[in-house]
Amino acid sequence: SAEPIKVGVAAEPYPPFTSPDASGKWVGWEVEFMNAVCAEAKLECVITPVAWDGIIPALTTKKIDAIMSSMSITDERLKTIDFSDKYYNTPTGIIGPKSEKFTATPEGLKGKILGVQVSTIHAEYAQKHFKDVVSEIKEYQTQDEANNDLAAGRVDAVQADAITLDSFLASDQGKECCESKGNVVDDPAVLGAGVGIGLRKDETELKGKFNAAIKAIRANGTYDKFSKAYFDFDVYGK
Amino acid sequence: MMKDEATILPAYKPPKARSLLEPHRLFLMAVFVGVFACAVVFMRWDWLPKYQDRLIAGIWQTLVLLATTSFFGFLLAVPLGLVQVTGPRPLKWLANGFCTIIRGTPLLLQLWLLYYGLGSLFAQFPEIRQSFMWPYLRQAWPYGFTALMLSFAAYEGEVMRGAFAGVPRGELEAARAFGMRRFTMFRRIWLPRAIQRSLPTLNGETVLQLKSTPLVATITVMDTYSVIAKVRSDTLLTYEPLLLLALIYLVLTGILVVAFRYLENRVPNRGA
Amino acid sequence: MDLSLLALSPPGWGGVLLAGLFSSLQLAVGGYLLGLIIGIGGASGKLYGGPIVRDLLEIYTTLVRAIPELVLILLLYYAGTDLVNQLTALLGLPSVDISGLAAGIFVIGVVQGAYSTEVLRGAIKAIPAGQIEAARAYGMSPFMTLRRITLPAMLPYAVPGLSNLWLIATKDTALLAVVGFSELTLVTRQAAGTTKHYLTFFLAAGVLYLAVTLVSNIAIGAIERRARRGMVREA
Amino acid sequence: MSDTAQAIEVRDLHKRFGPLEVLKGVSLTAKQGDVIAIIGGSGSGKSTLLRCINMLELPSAGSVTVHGETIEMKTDGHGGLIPSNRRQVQRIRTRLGMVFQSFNLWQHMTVLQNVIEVPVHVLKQPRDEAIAVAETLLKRVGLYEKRDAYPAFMSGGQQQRAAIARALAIQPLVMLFDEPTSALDPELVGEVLSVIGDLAREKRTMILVTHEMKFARQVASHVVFLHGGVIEEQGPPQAIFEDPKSERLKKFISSIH
Amino acid sequence: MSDTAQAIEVRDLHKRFGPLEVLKGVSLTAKQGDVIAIIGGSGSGKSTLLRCINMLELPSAGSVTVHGETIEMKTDGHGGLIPSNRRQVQRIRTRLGMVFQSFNLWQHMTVLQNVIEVPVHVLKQPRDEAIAVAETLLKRVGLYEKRDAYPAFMSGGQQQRAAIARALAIQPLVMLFDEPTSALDPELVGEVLSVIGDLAREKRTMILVTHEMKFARQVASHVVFLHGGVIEEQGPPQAIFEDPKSERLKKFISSIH
Ligand SMILES: Nc1ncnc2c1ncn2[C@@H]1O[C@H](COP(=O)(O)OP(=O)(O)OP(=O)(O)O)[C@@H](O)[C@H]1O
Ligand SMILES: Nc1ncnc2c1ncn2[C@@H]1O[C@H](COP(=O)(O)OP(=O)(O)OP(=O)(O)O)[C@@H](O)[C@H]1O
Ligand SMILES: [Mg+2]
Ligand SMILES: [Mg+2]
Repeated sequence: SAEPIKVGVAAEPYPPFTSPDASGKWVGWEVEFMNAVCAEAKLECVITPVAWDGIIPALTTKKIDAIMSSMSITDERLKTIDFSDKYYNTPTGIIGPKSEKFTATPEGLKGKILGVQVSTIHAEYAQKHFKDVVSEIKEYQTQDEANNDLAAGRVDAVQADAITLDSFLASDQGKECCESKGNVVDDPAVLGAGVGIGLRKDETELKGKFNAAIKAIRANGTYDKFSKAYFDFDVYGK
Repeated sequence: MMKDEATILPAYKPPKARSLLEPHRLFLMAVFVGVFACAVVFMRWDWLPKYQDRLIAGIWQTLVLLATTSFFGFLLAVPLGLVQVTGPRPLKWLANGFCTIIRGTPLLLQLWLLYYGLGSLFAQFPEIRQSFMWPYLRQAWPYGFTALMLSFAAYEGEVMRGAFAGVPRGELEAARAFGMRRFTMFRRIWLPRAIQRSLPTLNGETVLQLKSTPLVATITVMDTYSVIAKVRSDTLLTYEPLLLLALIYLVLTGILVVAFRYLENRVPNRGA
Repeated sequence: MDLSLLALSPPGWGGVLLAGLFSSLQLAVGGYLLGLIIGIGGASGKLYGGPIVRDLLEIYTTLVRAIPELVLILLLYYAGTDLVNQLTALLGLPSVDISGLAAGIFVIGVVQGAYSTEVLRGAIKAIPAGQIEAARAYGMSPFMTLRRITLPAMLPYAVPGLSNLWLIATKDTALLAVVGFSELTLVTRQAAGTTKHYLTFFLAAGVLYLAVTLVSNIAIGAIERRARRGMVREA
Repeated sequence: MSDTAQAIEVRDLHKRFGPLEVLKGVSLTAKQGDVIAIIGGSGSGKSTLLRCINMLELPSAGSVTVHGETIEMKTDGHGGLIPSNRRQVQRIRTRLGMVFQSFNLWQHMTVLQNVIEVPVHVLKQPRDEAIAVAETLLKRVGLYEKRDAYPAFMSGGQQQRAAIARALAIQPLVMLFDEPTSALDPELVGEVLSVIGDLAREKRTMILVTHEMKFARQVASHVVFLHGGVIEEQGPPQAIFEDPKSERLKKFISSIH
Repeated sequence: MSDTAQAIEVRDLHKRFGPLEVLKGVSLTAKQGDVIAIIGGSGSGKSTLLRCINMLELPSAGSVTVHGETIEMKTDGHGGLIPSNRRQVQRIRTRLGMVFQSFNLWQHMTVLQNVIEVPVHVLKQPRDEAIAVAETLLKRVGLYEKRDAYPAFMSGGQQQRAAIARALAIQPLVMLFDEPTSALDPELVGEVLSVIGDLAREKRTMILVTHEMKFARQVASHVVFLHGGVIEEQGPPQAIFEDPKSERLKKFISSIH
């Protein structure tokens, strides 16, 4: 069709996957992925920023046609929307201030304030595994604000995608205050089967195109090529 | 269908007091009940029991925020209004500047400025981090409280300015003529009279304040709105939680309006 | 504070902020005008409409004024576009692409409309009845009365309320950040988040909003003086 | 049926406000050049009668004929009447110059704009002509200097004179006055009465509701005493004021001296 | 120097508003039991004089002595005077019962609350006592039934009587009235004047600015005619009203009849 595919990304910065730069352009690994996949599938794609909080309603009400915003494939989400095959999968980590020593386990987090981004698998994981031990789980609208509050000392630990956390730790602010406390124990029921492209349920044709394209760029080396600029390991995961 | 000239011509006639039981109202009510029933039957409400406790806690949080910020905001509004009417120049400018700045920028921005801006600035000073204040400063509600309180004070300060200026001069003069001291005059005549004059507007301002409280959800305060936001993200439902939220605020507003009406009727006031 | 971050061209974020301000203003102007149109209709409906129209308008204004703007914006934003799409689907048309701007103007307009209705209704009621009676007595048609007498005569009573609404409109655009519309508040948040200089950007945005308010105040003052030209200045 | 020399003919007019019958069958004829003064106690229906003549109040029954043209009315289904031809009413109104108790000048227009408003926008006269006429009229009522002032900045007497100029500007068949001086401070009454007196001397047709008995006696060609919604007595001013027949008129006249 | 039998003594009072000199040296003595009526044209400075007595307006020069106590003043550096002792002024004010033209009752209090306000909160009388006194006073001015009404719901005459009760409640040495009836509808004037007349008969010291000449003549023991900021003529009422000496007083008296 002549209509471009509107690809929704969370309007809140989520480096290194999606974030706007000073010229207002969206940059990051996921943007490169989108360009590659859309080129492969011969689709014209435009980025449409949407609030993370409203990204699924935006999809179902057709304000956007696909979500490429580090959205993990979970059973709960599958009730409402459909996903393509996964296109990346990373472990979930926890970071904390350098001054305190603890591990990413229920024992380590005892009595701490844990920050997570609202409506993410991490929020759900924290609710399921840490709720009873931590003193409070604070839910942020953006990952960024959670990180910032960690640096500001308003939370004691932040749980998120290990890659995002790494990129935060690599920043000036992160380097100064915080360090990784390790990855959490996997729980596929919550943490899901990796990140996929979110689609409306009836869009099987689009889903097929995307799946084929993902497979193709994995096979022809495009995927690895643009990933290398961002990560020194295989972001596709196991 | 323009048949009666008197009704199409733009001369206002106050509507007659009408009862609830007129046919068209009955019809409207039936429609409303129908819509309500449809909403109950066809929409998903199975999540309600699960979130009930949190919702009640959230409503409580909203009410506490509303009550405290309005109360302290009002306390601040009185001097803000007063100095703008009688204060010395510098104080007048200060109060005026404060009101202009708060009223001229979005509350959302003020909230973030306080929480993410000022709040993270605090964290850079070890002295503050070690002080007894820190356990409070690291929480979100002090920032939410401060922003909401200042905003209320600025808007209500403008109202109080008008109310103070509007107290008839003669009544103040009478107080002076009977030998009242300045403070007695303020306490016994000027302030009560100004408050009486501002009550109707105070009602409106408080409703506006209630409607501003959801913004604190963006800085992690768990009020009614953020509970509903959580429901939305957990259940991925778009409309049901928002409709419930709208209903909750509707009821809260209704309660406020009734409470204020009661308060206003206690001191009869004709046209003042 | 690092002011080079606010430079107009990348790597400074000034350009982005100004673009955001421009979107905000577009939204505010559009929403305000739509609200005004709704308000004129609503006020006439409330004053001269039949009982059903009046009751419906009463429900509209009550609901809008009782429910937080944030909630209304979310509800209207999703429901509004949903409805349009279902309508076009029903008519067999392709789903239309509703831009964020259009949707934003729509929600701000609907919210503003409720307040405008009340402001304009109060202003029309404040016109001394004799003025309109005189127009009738000299054979003016209802429409001419509205155009030549009612609208200009109500202006001095409406200007304070309407200017307040304009200032509210400029600030309410900030709420569209929650639906991801790139207005000033959202781009500020993005810039702050990306650069980690929260204070700088929030202050910069505050200054921009304040500037809009102050400029508006000057314009409003001029309009008000003109509208009140036939009125005795109150003491 | 009706003679065009009759400027206004009111026939058996009834007006009911809900349960209250304010006019209970009033008939009245004003020939060209007549100056009719309507007098009566407060609440006797004087204003209502005047307002029914130009349909500012819709009569419940009866007819009004202006310059031989009867205003077409039909029943509204609730026992009242409504005009069947709105255009006709509007046209007839442009022939009747109404002056109100509280002036009712349009506050957002200057005096001159007030005076030319109807000529220009309703009667579609060229603006220049209307201004020329208006200036002559304003000179007549002694307000030429005030032509660019806004009503709110003028005294009540000046406003009422401006209102008279506005009414004259439409070159009315009949002038209708509803207590034109009762909202004025005593010292301002004179200036307005003198303008109205001038009009009477020019034999302009006028219907005048007034409480100024001395004035009514001087200028009226015919006096109508309204009481309880009916014409209790009428006749030339001498007869009415010096030789009242009915008890009520006697009482009324004695009460006001 | 000054005799305590002199309730009020005003000496060579001057008052300037910017360039306008409103009082140009006024001296006035009120002995206990005197009823002094101040008359004069509009703008002659009557209100200003009265207001200078209790320092609502600060005189530019001159002195005011109340019951033998002279109000201490000092120059303010701009050619005017200011009280050097604010407490003294406040104390003296509690001995002067002022009644204003526009009543100035406190609208947020009932009539009774208005009357007891100063006794309780300024003079620190026990509340019960103050209420007892207030109820007696309200009976006297015929407002006992209205004691729990709010001023906004009462007629002007009732409000002015309440204001008189409020002034009486402080048991003032002198009552000061500034045109107490000129804001009232004509039919309400009588009730207020009759209350003031009663006070005069009781030999209460009063200074009364009024336009009601007939009344002034009845009740005053002494009439002062103010013109252009000076006392043009003064004396017992008969002399002033029947045998005016100065041209201006003659003209004034003829103009008001
Ligand atoms: N719009 C109305 N609705 C109900 N009653 C009305 C209305 N207009 C007038 N009346 C009543 O009709 C009666 C006559 O009123 P009208 O104004 O004609 O008296 P009037 O003779 O002009 O008295 P006044 O000398 O006080 O002006 C009064 O009792 C009045 O209350
Ligand atoms: N606060 C003021 N500032 C400037 N001028 C004033 C002020 N108060 C009074 N005046 C002027 O002082 C003059 C005397 O005023 P005052 O009120 O004493 O007159 P009055 O004799 O009481 O007149 P009236 O009978 O109209 O009450 C007037 O010309 C008035 O304009
Ligand atoms: Mg009348
Ligand atoms: Mg005076």
